[in-house]
Amino acid sequence: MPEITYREAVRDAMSEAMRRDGDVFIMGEDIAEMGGSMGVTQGMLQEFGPERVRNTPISEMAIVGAGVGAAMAGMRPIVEIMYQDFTTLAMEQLVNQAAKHRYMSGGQLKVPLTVRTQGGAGWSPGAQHAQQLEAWFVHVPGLKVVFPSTPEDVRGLLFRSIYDDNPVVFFEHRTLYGIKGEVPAEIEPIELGQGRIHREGEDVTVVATGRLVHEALAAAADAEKDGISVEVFDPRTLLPLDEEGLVSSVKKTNRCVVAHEAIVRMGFGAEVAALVQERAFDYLDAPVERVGARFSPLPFAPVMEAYVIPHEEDVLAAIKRTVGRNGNG
Amino acid sequence: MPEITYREAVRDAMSEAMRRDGDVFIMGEDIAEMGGSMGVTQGMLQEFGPERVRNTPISEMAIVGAGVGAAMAGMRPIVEIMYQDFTTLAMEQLVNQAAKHRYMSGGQLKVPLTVRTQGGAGWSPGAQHAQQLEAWFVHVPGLKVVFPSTPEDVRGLLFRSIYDDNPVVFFEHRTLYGIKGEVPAEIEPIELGQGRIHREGEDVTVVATGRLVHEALAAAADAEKDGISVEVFDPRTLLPLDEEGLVSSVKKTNRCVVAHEAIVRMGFGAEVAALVQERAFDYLDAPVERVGARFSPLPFAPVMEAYVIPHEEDVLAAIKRTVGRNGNG
Amino acid sequence: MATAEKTSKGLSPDTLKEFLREMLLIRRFEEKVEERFRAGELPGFLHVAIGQEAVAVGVCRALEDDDIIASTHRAHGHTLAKGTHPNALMAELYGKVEGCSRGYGGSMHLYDVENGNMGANAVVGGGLPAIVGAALAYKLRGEPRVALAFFGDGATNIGTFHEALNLAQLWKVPAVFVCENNHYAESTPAHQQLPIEDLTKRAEAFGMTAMTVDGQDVEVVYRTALEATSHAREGRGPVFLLAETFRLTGHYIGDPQVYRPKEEIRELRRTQDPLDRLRATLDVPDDEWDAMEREIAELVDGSVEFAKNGTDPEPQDALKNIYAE
Amino acid sequence: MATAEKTSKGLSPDTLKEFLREMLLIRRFEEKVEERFRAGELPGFLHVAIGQEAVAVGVCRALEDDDIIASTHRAHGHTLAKGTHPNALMAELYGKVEGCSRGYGGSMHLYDVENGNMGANAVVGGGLPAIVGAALAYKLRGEPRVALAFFGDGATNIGTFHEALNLAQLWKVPAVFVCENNHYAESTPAHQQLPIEDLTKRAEAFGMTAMTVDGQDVEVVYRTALEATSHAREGRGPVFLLAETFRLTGHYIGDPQVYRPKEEIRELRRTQDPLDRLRATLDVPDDEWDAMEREIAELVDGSVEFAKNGTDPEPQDALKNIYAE
Ligand SMILES: Cc1ncc(C[n+]2csc(CCOP(=O)(O)OP(=O)(O)O)c2C)c(N)n1
Ligand SMILES: Cc1ncc(C[n+]2csc(CCOP(=O)(O)OP(=O)(O)O)c2C)c(N)n1
Ligand SMILES: [Mg+2]
Ligand SMILES: [Mg+2]
Repeated sequence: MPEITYREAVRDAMSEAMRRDGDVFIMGEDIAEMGGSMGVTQGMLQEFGPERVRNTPISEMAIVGAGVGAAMAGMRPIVEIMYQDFTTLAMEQLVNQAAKHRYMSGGQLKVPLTVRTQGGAGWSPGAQHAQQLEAWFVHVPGLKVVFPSTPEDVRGLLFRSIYDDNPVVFFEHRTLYGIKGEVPAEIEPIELGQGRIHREGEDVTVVATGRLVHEALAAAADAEKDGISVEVFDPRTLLPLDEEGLVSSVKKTNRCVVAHEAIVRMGFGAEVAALVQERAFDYLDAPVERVGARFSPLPFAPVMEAYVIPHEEDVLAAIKRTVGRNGNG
Repeated sequence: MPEITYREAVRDAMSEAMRRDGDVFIMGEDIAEMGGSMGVTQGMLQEFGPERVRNTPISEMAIVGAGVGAAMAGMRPIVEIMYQDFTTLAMEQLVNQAAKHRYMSGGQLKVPLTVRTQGGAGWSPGAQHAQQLEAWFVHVPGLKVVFPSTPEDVRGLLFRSIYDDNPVVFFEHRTLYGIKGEVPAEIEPIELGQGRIHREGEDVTVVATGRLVHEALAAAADAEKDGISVEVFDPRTLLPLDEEGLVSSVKKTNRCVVAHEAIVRMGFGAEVAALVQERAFDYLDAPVERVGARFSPLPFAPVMEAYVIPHEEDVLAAIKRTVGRNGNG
Repeated sequence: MATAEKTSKGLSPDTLKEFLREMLLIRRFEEKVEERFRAGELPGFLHVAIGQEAVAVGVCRALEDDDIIASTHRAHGHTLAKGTHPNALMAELYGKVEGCSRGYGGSMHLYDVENGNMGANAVVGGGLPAIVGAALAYKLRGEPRVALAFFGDGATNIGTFHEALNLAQLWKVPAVFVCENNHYAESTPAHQQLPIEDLTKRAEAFGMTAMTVDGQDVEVVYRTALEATSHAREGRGPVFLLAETFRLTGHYIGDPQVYRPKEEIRELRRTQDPLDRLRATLDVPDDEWDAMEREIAELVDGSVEFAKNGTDPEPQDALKNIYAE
Repeated sequence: MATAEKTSKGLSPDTLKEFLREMLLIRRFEEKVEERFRAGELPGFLHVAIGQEAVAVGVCRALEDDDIIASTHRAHGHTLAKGTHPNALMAELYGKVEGCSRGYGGSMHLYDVENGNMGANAVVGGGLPAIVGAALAYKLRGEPRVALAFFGDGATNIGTFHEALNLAQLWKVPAVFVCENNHYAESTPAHQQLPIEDLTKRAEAFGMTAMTVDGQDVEVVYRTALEATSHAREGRGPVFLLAETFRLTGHYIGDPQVYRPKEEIRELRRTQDPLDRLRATLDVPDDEWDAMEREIAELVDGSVEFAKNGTDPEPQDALKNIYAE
């Protein structure tokens, strides 16, 4: 199996879809000559030309909305929002339009739109360039929400998302673009709504997304040294959510930690904790522990930033807290 | 004690602040001659004049942002967003600007801005005029989030919010404007972060917000007939949250239902459930039950709408489910 | 709707009578809606287009069958003019399965995809970017179709409008932006929301071709709209079409219009009723007019009948149509 | 900064030398920032204003002490020109407590409220509405103050810009909108983002007074900015001030500028360097220039020293300043 980076995996999925299918095209700020502010679309202008690799003005609302319209007219547009923080400018189109046209029309329309965006702290971008806002979108019926953590997943899920007939908000993590991983020689689409067990374990399930999958895997390896067996479950898509996979893992381990980079309060972990206690109440030997950013905007100074966002140690500490607790309290 | 409507209570709080304090003024669409699309600001133009009761163009982003700037320049603006659904147009200013200026400036600035908005279904406004989006804002450090359910609370909390030195997003519920309730003769500000026990009970705590407080009270009265004693707790402010009050109520009753009109998935109830199981795990005799809207945009046809949003019966059913469950599973 | 008359200079009296009939249908339909709303039969809230019929008809008549429109909260007129049967529209207002949005949408969310109505939008400006995107799709695929958005004067204040027009012009997509300037945004008159008088300046900010018409003269609207759509269709770029018109009723049904002098409405009804103006031009004899009225009354009454006899959705249908398979 | 020269027609050579000195400070500061970033000392990412010094200095010199500004991601020049000491600025870039934002903000979030800097904004257009609001506050309180926003050509495409300008003009608040047209938004040249050439049309869409200047000529910038701020201050409404300028470096430090011909940059550096132009006009002798260079080098080196010796915040300070008491 070839090894590629997360960045290349994103590019591959789009390029392959564009090669196969004239209806697929991409739009976004600085995605053409520059190849995207994260370098994701490098070379795509050269391969597909400016009509299908459309550099846009700084107009997040309109480009998402143009994606909605093109999708309703039968295309499969992919819109890039350079930083997740700027989805705040496109919420109207994402939430009131993309998510609802099918419903409001009583099923007459479909909106096969993919909106890619990225974010993630750890490099001192400050308060307006690294927020993790995926939780908002999970609250919106009509949208699908994907957040992959490995090259293989990002490629398979993005490819699948492009061909999904619904609007998908696709989150990439800035600090993962450089990581490498093996992928199948041919793109294998991954169905939305299927979690992935990265590592099996007996004592506790860590449900993690994005960068925190990697922190969780490191924490799991560390915990193993202390004789704690950790299962790491990455839902990969937050909406639809693989509830069965998630809940059955917790029913096996009887303990659950949920970890993401987003702020804990009202973050995706709240939904996981609520679901797990609803559906596995009798199995839980300890409360679901939540790991995530502290309740603060992202500060600039590296020492403060490191304090705000979660790391391996935080996952490990949560694992130990939950395992240290007596069963059936 | 005089009796006034929820609508009058909102107006009173603003008018009283404007009488006392020249720095307070209001801005919004159709709030002047028309008195607001919900009639909340009726008569205020006549009392305070067009400089302080500012009718605005349809520019949600700019009017919230103008509020941010006026607040930073020492005023205490109140901005009305006609429907909560249109906060989607102002997210950038609310989330990246209002919530973060103080922080990003290292404490040099403050943003004493109040953004009032309303929403709520039950009258077939359709998918873009009645969403309940309060959960999004609870995820945003730097904001405060208030959602009162009675005339007394709305008056005391709004008055307090206006004088808070932080940006407050203030949610009113459309279907509550007409309800009446007693209020103190003089406005008594209510501190943000203090819940209210509307009714004491022993068997289960229902944590409810907005319209659902009233549904919960009705359900509690019904449950009483079956010998179930229900405590109804209204947090009133979602951020900051009266965690102590909430958790100690659950520790007393050992069971919890959380109810709001917003969609269950990733709604505020997820945070409540997550918190309660974290902080009262050993006290819980049953999983925290969540009541809220089904996972769907709001449909137009009344029969479908009624099916989507939660009512008294749903709260009652949840109460019975939780009480029907054997303790300690 | 493509007919020979489109290219001719003067429209034949017969064609104009068809226009008159369509305008009368909208008028009587809206009046019936007001009546049924006041009778407590219609859920939600409603905005009628009384006074603006000539814009809807003139513009939609200039469209080809597979051109598409996006409309606003004030959508009944556009929807009828774009070819939706009054039955399907009325059934929607009653929340029935037979409605043009199957009961999911309601007055502010009218869709009829087969007839090229891609949706009315209850968010001011909300439909404009999608029109740019649809027009882009036509351009990319080389289809000679036009995507057209209706919106009001108030909508020219929202950022969405500016971003959408900019993008449309930059990419020279076949889009037409029809601004119905009825001089009010809800209760807000021009001087409280618009620091300029000539709204075409807002198109010039993007270098977009702009045209202005008397929106109460259906023939002029039709001719200018045809010019605009041809311009767009031929790849010469999008067009901003400004129609000066008047809202002869409240913003919504039941609006007491406290913000508006009573004489203003009276005077406008006297001088700016597009039906009166067309009828006078055509010099329609009373008996012909009465016949038209009777036919339309039947159609409109029939739509109420149809709607009332329609099927209520099952409650749990609410969970359908959220996602495409 | 209110001085007598403000009302005079021609600026004295001494005044212009002060301008030159400030521009040189910005230039050398930015070069130092590039150097320290490449040395791996500065966290985050950074945008320098090399080539645009005359706009920052000319505009800020025209402001009174208690006028305020809002800036952008490219904020170092504006911040220095508005009076922040290089030490406080450099310390911020190093994330120190002594920084102008106490280490909370960073390069894209520079604040110095005492000096009238209400904040740089990393969201394009994000700072404009607040400038309208601050100006509104001054107007309501009858204070003769001006609120001024800097932003780029790219920012004129975002809805926020249009909404903010519309509101400012409608309410005739004392605001000035300074558009630095450096002909690129990140990698995107004008023809990929702007369907018009003359950006003042975007102000005319709101009926706003517009002025255009050669942004590489500091004296002209200063004079025009003075006119603009006086206009606003005297209650004659907001002004859109368009400065044609050039970005003589990459968008961010390290930008390989693959999207831009190398000759373009070379040619611009040769003909459009605002420092060269002013120095030539003033005919500054070599020894005077060298002395100025030395003084500035000391100041800039000193700022690095100061920053490096600054205090790192405590990690848990991150939880301060989220809310006001
Ligand atoms: C973004 C947004 N803000 C506010 C509203 C509430 N609203 C509905 S219609 C309307 C006025 C629209 O005015 P205009 O665009 O002139 O259309 P008209 O009603 O005159 O047809 C307003 C403010 C809305 N629907 N959407
Ligand atoms: C809303 C938003 N979209 C995208 C970006 C990413 N971005 C940062 S600077 C920039 C270009 C800005 O161009 P311009 O306004 O001309 O300013 P300049 O960089 O030329 O000074 C972009 C697209 C952003 N910061 N904010
Ligand atoms: Mg109007
Ligand atoms: Mg630029």
